[in-house]
Amino acid sequence: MNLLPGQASSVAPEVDYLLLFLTGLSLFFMALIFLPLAFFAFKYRRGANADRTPPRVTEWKLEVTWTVIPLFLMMGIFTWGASVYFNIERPPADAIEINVVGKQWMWKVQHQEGVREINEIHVPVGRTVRLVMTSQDVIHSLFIPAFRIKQDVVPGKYTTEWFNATKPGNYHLFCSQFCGTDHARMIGRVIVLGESAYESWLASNSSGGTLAVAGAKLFTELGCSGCHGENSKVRAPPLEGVYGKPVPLDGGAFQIADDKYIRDCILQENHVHVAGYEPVMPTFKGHVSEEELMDLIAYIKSLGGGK
Amino acid sequence: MILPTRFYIKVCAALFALLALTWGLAYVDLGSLNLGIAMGISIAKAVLIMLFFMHVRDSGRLVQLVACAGFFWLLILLGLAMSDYQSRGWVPTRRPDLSQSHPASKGEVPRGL
Amino acid sequence: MNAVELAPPAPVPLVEEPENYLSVSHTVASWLLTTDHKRIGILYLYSILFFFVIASFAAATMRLELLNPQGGLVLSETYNKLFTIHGVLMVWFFLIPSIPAVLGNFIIPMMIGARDVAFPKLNLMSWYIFIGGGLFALYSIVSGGVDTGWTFYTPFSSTYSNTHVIAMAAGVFVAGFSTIITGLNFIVTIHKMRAPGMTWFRLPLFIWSLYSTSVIMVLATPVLAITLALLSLERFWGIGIFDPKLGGDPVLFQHLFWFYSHPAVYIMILPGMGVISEIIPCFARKKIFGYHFVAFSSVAIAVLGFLVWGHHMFVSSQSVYAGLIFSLLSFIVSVPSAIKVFNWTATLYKGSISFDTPMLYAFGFIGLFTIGGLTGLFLACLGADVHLHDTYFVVAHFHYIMVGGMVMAFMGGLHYWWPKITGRMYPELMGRLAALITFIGFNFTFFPQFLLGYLGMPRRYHTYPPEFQIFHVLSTAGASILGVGYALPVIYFLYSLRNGKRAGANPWNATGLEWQTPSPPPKDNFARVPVVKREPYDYSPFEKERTQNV
Amino acid sequence: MSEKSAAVAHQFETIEQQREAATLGMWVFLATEVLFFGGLFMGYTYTRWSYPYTFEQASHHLDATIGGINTAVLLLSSLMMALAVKSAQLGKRKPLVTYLLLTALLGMVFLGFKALEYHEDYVDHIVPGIRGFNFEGGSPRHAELFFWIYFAMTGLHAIHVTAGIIVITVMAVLAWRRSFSSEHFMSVEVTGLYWHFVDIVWVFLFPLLYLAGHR
Repeated sequence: MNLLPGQASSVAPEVDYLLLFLTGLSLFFMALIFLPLAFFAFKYRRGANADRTPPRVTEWKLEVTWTVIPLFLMMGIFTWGASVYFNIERPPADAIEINVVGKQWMWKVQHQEGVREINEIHVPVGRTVRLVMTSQDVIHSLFIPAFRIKQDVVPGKYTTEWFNATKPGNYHLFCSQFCGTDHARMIGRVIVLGESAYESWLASNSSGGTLAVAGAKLFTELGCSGCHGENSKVRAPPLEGVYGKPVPLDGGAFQIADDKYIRDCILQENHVHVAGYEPVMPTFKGHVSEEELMDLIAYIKSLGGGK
Repeated sequence: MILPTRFYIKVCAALFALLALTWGLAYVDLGSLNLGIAMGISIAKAVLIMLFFMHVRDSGRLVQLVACAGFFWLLILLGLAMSDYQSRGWVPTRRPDLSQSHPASKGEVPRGL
Repeated sequence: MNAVELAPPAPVPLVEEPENYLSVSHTVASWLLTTDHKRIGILYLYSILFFFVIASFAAATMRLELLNPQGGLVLSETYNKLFTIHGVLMVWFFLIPSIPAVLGNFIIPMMIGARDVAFPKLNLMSWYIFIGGGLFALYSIVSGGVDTGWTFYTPFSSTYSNTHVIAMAAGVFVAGFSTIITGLNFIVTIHKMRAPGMTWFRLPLFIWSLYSTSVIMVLATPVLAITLALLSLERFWGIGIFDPKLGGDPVLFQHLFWFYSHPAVYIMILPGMGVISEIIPCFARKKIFGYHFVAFSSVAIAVLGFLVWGHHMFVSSQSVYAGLIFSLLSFIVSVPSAIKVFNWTATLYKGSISFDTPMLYAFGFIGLFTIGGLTGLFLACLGADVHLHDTYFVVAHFHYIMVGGMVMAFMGGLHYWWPKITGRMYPELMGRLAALITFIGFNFTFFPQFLLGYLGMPRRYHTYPPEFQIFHVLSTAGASILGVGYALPVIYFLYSLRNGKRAGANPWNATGLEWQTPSPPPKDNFARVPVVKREPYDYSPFEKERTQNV
Repeated sequence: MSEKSAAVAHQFETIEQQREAATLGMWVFLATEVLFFGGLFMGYTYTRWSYPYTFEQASHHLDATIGGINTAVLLLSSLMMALAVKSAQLGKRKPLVTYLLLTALLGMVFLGFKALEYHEDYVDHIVPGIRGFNFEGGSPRHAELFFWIYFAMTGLHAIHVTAGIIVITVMAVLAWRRSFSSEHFMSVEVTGLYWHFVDIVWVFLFPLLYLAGHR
């Protein structure tokens, strides 16, 4: 029964050193206060004869020492903690992207290759994996203790979390932000497989096409191709190569066409006014689910642009 | 310390002038400056009212402190909360190459805040 | 046990007992319409005891539920309602009013040599508003409870929860105004009604810490009121300011909520520090070490406490740079608390320490508050908080501060001023026993939860993976000991009302104006308005008693 | 016990101490009110920061002339209140009562204009959440958000104005019944502080809500 869950991701050792240092520091400060406390309580207990002539120590000297020293210690811990936090928050460039949709009391996982899972994430060992997450209803939070990572899954926006699993095995996956009745049952497993085992698992499970293929099918079904298709009569911004590039807006500003931008354009009626086009795009709120949104985004990504 | 009635009327006239100024300036397109100026004028009006109508000028330092405390704490709330919203796009949580070209990568770009 | 029977039918005294605030009249109306700050303090004492009992039952049921990994004692909905009741009642209806409204109302006017608080009628109104808020909360609990947690996070609380959120929000909204009025009353009283000669640096530290608490109460609680009003509007009309589907942002609610709730945790702990700064000099028979530093650290906590709320939101999609700012400020706000603890320890040097019950509670406070404060550093540190946020580590941290710190100090203060409030002494040996049991029970309950937090068990789970069970069994065992530790004082306090030893005006030989009145004090506290010439905690006149080692 | 005039409450020593306590108490209360409105200003700041374009379009739907006139009405009522407090200081009963009634009257004029404006918005279909809210220019959902904040802020302010009018009329009645003297007039002064504060809130609301961006 050790103090911390096993280290199974690249950031885990960094976090553990920080945690163990903080524990040590706390034990030191507890000793620094409890030992004198106990000693004084014993030595100067009423009735015990001890030299009680009032001490002539200059107060402010002592006060300054135990203000300045803790302050410097704090700044040290702050910087160390901040650097670890920066590593946890900023994903390396080349990462496998897995979409996760939090729904009241289950996790729906979609791999780019089209494999869909519930409450389980299969990942290869030694590869960087980036989870692009959103929620269908309330705020959840994807917490994998063995990887020492946690990130709230907020409805209405995409939050990301990354890890690089270092040891194959099964690890707990919890929802750590209270989300309702079965918050305690919204748990799952992260299954880290070897490279080859992961490939064969992918092959055996990917029945339907990739997300982009599913997205393309949706693109025509929902009627997007009516305006955004090649031979459409309606003037609508072309989507080829738009993903990740700045889109000029009416009024001079411009904005990156990232996941959230595409999602807002689909869901909110004339969310933005693209330069040179009429804001006539209808809202698809209620017609398209979170998973389908992710398929559409994967399709638009596949049309070229910032892959 | 009782101020002459004429003085109160002069202060009220100044307030009316500032109101007219705010009104007038609203019809001039100064882009993002509009808000700054409108707030400046409102602060001026508020200070005028507090100093003379609410006698803050000739009441003790304690009352003056309390008078400013409310507004100062409001600034803490607005300032620190907006520091979160404003700085959301800065750290490239997405692919680093993507966000180099343009810092703000969230909803509408705050043009005329 | 209604209030009237409180005043015992005194046996025929040999000498005519001077009329005090209890014996001046015994009618129910004299209690319910009193403007005497002492009686309002006692009214608050019984009201918060009532809410404490309900919230403790909720906690006991939760601890039993967590005994085995599958839960099964209660349904998951009921468990969620239990921890919400426990949270809301403990925070707003017990902890926040405990020391300010009970001990503060009773002791502040006497400590500064005034006849009453600045606005006595407003003071009574604040109690009625508190009871009004309590009724709203009780209605919400009785008619089905709330399952959002005391934090009311949207969009769950505004759109997805189908429980009585608006009724509970209304209860807290109303109780918030009671806190604002108490804070306003104390600020004006301490500024304007000090006895002649009572300069700011002759004020006891209890007054300094309650002044700082009142500043927080006055400046933070209105934001809670407007936030809960917006939440109710959102839930009732769907205005959409917190609902992402309608253009709002749930993180905006978290900003507004924590802007109040972090200063609120300082509202809860600062008065406790004030009580400890009173108890330690008295039972060590020695002036407090670094009076000015301890006084100004209270004010520093009050001001800096408003800048740090973001450390509750490090993983809530708050921007990384805002996380840096809040983490830095959170580390800075811990320094004044460290200064206080060092000064209390230094006060004991060369003192003449006696281990009466209040002093035992003070030692307990220093021990547990230090652990609570240090674990706070874990949560302020960005790297560690990602792993520890929303786990049992956080639960253990704030229980060490609130229960280990605040409730210990409240018990210490209650024992310390009990002779002054009721004119009777509590049974000393029973008091020491209860303090010991509480200390042991507390550590037994909450230390295992730190380990649970390390291992990553999330908060608010009623079923959990089996490997965490050993810690929960330990914690529940500890909770039963803690329960005994809290039940004992209630018993012997009530016992002491009738046949406790009669306490003189100053049973502890303490300095301070409140000890220069007979106990229980007359209605107007002081026959003549006292003039203060010496600085506080001046135990030199008791010098001979200290040095002869009698 | 030093002999004290009947006017001083039992817990105070001198009338001066009571007056300072009352003024300080009201100022602390005003600080809480600043933060009470502050929550709404935070909501306003976030929504305007997120949707500046739609915000300005929606703000142009409001009738700025009525807003402007209302601001003038409140400024004038502040002047009346200041003169009322002055005449209370001088112990002149008749002008005190007239100024107080004038202030209350102007307050009612303000509420009248407000009601007129709300009706105009109702007819104009820009009252959110009620029958056919329709809005062109910018996304309708964000505009509805603006109007919710507009009605929350001006509604809360109107409640404070109404409370102010009631208290001022009570003061006028008390003044008419000669219960104030030149050294015991703190309740008039405290009411004045409250009224000026309500005016200051409107001074900020008017440009933020009616004149967002340029018209």
